[in-house]
Amino acid sequence: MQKKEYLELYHQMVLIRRLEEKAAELYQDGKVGGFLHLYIGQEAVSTGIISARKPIDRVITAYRDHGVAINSGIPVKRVLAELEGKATGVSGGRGGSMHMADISLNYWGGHAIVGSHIPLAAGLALGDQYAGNPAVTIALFGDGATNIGYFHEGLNLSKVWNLPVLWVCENNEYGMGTSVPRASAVSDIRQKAIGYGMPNRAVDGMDVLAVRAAAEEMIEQIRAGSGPQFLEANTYRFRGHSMGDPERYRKQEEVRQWEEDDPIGNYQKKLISGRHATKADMDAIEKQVDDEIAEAIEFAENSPEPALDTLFDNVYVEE
Amino acid sequence: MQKKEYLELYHQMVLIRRLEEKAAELYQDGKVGGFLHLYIGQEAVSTGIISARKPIDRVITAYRDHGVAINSGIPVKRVLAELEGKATGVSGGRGGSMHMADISLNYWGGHAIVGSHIPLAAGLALGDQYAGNPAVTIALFGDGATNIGYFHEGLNLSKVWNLPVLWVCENNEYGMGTSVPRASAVSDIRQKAIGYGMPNRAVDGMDVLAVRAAAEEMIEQIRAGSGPQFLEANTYRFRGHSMGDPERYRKQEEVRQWEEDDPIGNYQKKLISGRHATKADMDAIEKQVDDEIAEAIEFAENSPEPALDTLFDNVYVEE
Amino acid sequence: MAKITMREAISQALWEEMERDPKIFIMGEEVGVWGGSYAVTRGFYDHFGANRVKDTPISESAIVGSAIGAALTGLRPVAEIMTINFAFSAMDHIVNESAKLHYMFNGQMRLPLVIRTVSGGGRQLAATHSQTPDAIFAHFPGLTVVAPGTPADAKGLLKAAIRSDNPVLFIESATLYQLRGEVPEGDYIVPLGKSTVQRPGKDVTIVTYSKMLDYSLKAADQLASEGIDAEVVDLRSLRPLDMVPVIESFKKTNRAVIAEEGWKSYGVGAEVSARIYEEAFDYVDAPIKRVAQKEVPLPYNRNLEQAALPQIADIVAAVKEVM
Amino acid sequence: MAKITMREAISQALWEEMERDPKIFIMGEEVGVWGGSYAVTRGFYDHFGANRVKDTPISESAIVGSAIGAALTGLRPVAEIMTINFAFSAMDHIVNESAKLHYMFNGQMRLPLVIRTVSGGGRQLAATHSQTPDAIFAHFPGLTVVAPGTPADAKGLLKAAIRSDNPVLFIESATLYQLRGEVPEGDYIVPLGKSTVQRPGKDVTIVTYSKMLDYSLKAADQLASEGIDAEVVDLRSLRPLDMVPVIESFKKTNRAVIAEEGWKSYGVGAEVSARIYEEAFDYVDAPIKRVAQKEVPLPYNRNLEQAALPQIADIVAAVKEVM
Ligand SMILES: Cc1ncc(C[n+]2csc(CCOP(=O)(O)OP(=O)(O)O)c2C)c(N)n1
Ligand SMILES: Cc1ncc(C[n+]2csc(CCOP(=O)(O)OP(=O)(O)O)c2C)c(N)n1
Ligand SMILES: [Mg+2]
Ligand SMILES: [Mg+2]
Repeated sequence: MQKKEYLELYHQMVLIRRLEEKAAELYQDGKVGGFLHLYIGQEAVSTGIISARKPIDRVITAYRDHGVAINSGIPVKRVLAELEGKATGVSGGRGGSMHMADISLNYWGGHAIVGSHIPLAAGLALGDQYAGNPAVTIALFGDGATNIGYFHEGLNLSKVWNLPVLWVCENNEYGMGTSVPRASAVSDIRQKAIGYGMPNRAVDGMDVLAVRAAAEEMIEQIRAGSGPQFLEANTYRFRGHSMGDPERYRKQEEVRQWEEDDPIGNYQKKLISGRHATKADMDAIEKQVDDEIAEAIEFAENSPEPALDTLFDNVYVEE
Repeated sequence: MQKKEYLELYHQMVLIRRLEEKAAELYQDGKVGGFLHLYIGQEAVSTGIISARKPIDRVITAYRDHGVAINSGIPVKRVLAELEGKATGVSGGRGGSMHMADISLNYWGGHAIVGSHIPLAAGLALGDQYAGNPAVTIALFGDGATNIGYFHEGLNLSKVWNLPVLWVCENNEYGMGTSVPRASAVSDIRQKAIGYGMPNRAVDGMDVLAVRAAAEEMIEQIRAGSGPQFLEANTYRFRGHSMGDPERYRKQEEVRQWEEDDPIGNYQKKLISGRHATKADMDAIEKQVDDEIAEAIEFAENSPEPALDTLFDNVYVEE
Repeated sequence: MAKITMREAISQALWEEMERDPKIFIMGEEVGVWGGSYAVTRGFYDHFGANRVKDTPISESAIVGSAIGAALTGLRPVAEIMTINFAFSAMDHIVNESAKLHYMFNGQMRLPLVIRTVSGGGRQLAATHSQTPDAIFAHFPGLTVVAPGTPADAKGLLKAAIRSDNPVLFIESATLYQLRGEVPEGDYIVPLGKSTVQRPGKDVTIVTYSKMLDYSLKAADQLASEGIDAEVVDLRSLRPLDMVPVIESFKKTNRAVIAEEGWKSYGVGAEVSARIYEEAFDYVDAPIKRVAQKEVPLPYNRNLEQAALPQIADIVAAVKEVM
Repeated sequence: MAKITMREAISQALWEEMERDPKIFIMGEEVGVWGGSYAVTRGFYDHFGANRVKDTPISESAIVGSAIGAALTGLRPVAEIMTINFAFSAMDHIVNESAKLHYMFNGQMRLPLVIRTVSGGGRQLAATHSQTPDAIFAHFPGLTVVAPGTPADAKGLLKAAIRSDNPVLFIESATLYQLRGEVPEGDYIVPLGKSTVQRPGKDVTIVTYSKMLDYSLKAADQLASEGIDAEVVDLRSLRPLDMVPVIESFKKTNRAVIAEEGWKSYGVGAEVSARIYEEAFDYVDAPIKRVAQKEVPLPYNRNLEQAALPQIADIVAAVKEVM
């Protein structure tokens, strides 16, 4: 990997972190509404995974989607504008935090019904299989999502039809306030893949390079025709499930311990110890990110609200 | 096992076989309507399983339910009356072939939405767990049913809550016209239980004694607190999926081969070779079954239709 | 014009469209090797092959969900849900995903998707397998809901549905497959969202669709012999709901009966009745009547079932009451 | 009488019933340790323990399905589906199983089951999370569907629902939890399936329920200041639907507006409108009006969302139109 690539990963993770911190502020200020699910703590997962994709590879995820959106190439300003419900938002202010997509980037959203996008992912892959495209669909979802029927039906179908999907479970230990062992028959989520005879692997989701390496290997195997594979990334969300979570279900001690395993901190150490980058390089990126965020905020704030007379647009495709 | 018990199993299987043959005739004569799914070929499964239950143990199954109904203790006349839609039918003529239940016998039906009764079974077991009853719920379903989300949600819940359920998959190789490998990611259905960390076993579903032995062991383990277990019974339906099945999906050769493995024929040989019963014993039972069926038919034919003014009964419990 | 059955008309539309556009494929339980549980796709598997005629596991959510995904990539799936009773098992994907993605992502996503399914009772399949809950699907903006009552409309509407870039729920009737009618050959298209007069008349308007169109036409024949000239308006699409022919007819007859197979409460008749009063209040000469299914889960027993289902005689009686 | 919030009233009913009968337990996502995603069951887990306050996996079908099974054994589960948008993921178990088992098995099975859920928009949750599809559940005979609009009714109806041997879908409103009202202490029961007059008046009848009751009462206040005396009838239950107070009111006022939060087409207003015309045709002085949500999937943007939702001003305007 080139230095540029190393730094690119760093840039993405820091950008996401700052974006999320900003989003939380804007929420407190009443500029963002609805439900807001922050990705803080999980940055390494989608950063590592998506850095391993080719543009032809599709990405789809759940409602904790800002990081995935950024990694799929959506400019931060269009994410922030969406959060503020502006016409310039990536979903025109219709979708909000949970529903961001840009199909021109092969990023298919942002889906808020838990697990519902899992069959959609199988269908995206079916589209490529049918057309003969050498593409892989990357589907991310939480540990909690593996308990709903959609997960089962989607995984089974993908295996029966040998669809090119990389299933990625972001196991952050909780689905809202319910810990994995209280909700799931097995705590190593990847064990579920055995029930579908599917190759599977676990990876440290706090180590962006490990995630990237695993994803690269698996994606190439899938592209070569292995059929679907399953990757469990073990991670943790440092913030509440969404804004306003009373967090009665976990001890602050537990959170602090996980914060020691911060994916950004971990990566900084790796960059230095592996001599891939200097402190100055990182400072420069942080500065750059601050500028990007500031610019994006300005863009969002100055963007117009959607016009009221567009309310009925896009209920149907005009024919 | 006493001779009486050996013969009781024989009686059940022959009774079910004759009942199903009769049901097919009545269907051809237009006396039975709706969908009719015959249990011919699978008799050993529910006969073996249910012979291992105590009265406190609950039974629930899908729409291929006549055999299960008989084995749960419903008199054949009430099954036949239900098939003919009579007021004396076990469901008062409201349910028909697919919906037979007698809760006084701890038999909870007959459910026609594939897999929908699987969460219900978890709930029945929850009821016993909550009340502290030392009861096990036996839930039967087909191979095809293991592909629907309800299966996944029900099995997961049963494991997370350590519910006393014996999950029994009657793997008869097809869900309608779709063979197991064309519909299921794994062909050994019991492999799915691994995804739930659930003890599991396969048994020859054409061998009633083997089924009974497996069920006895598993039920007692569950009663002792093992949590849910999974049993796959490998079997085959000799007739079409339901009446009017064009059977384009399998060769008659395949059917004939399986017919060699007839659970009743197999059992006859075992009874003789093990000296558990004589040909004369079996003849006597067959004669007895013929009488039972004849009597039941008469009962059904002479039973009244439900009165039209009962149409609105039981939409709600009167309060 | 050839007189063919509803089954043949639907089959023909599918076949011709699949011949025309390789992006169209069908998927669902038993659509392939079996030939369709209502024999609509018999012969398709052999002709079009396994890639375009996909047998699926019993996974209703994944059937609709993966069809949505495939549609998003530009394919044109025709997904079959064996009967509408099993559509509840795919409810989220029908009403929350297919109906909303285009809007929620600001027009980016297109779903050229057809979900074919089968509604209706009368076959002694009992409560879980005999429903006509068409109205509840029509409640959701974003979805197009179509339910033809003649072979010609079945063909023309199915072709229109397949060519539409919107998700269409295409509801066939379980007891109409044998119905015969003249069907234009080749590229015959009936526009989605357009009601039509199926029988002109001047005394009373019967508004109906699907199976009850057949019953309404028969009722109209009976009524004719008694000197009542009924106009029968077929909604054909439940969403978008085209009231224009209904209102035109009503302004002429000033009396209406609405006939549907499903339950009365919160059914199709409620909406149509409310709209007629809203749009033609000054033309009302008598209270509008609804003919519908009695409010019970359908029983297995044939007599009970028929007592619960709306009958031709019920339509005739209702018309006489509004006269 | 204490003035408490809707949230407190619901919580109180649940708490008191659980204290009264050990067969009652609650289950659902986040009902336990979290205390309920709308804080309705805060404190329950500590007080009643894990056996009676069961956190579940995200498995809506299994939540309702296993609650049905438990109810069949004689327990009295109160299952929570976090919001009605996720009830589609349990649709089969709600409409095909819970609504039908008692009938289909000839009265053998009883389902003393309550499914609590939350309906409504206005919180910028976008299309998949903002729906008010109450009407579609009310379409199914066998199910009881309740949606209170005041804290007192919430308490009384929830107690009645818990004591009922029928499956009840109990729909709360996402934006009413803070609403305050007087609530009788202790064993206060409001019968299921009974509409009621919440504000007497003589000039016009506003028929409504749930969130729109609040809006309708506010609209009535405004109208009063303009000299229009509106009677507000609260349906409270959508099935069984009690039209008696509606018809009584209408026979007095001869004018009606129906206000609901959900989409207009195939909604609650359609049924109520159709019924008023059926049952009080001779009393109609002006076309009945429906106030409802615009027919779009609800957008995230606050202004757009509010433009799509029915407002107090819409009710006021509709009343003026019918006067
Ligand atoms: C079908 C459905 N049920 C419930 C919810 C409410 N809900 C939103 S997020 C969530 C937890 C999901 O947990 P997980 O899949 O682990 O994702 P995470 O939030 O941890 O990223 C729940 C229960 C929903 N959106 N959809
Ligand atoms: C949810 C649902 N989808 C489809 C059907 C139609 N259907 C009835 S039986 C059946 C096949 C079930 O196969 P399996 O579970 O293997 O049971 P078997 O018939 O072999 O006993 C199908 C698809 C249904 N009843 N319910
Ligand atoms: Mg999680
Ligand atoms: Mg099978």
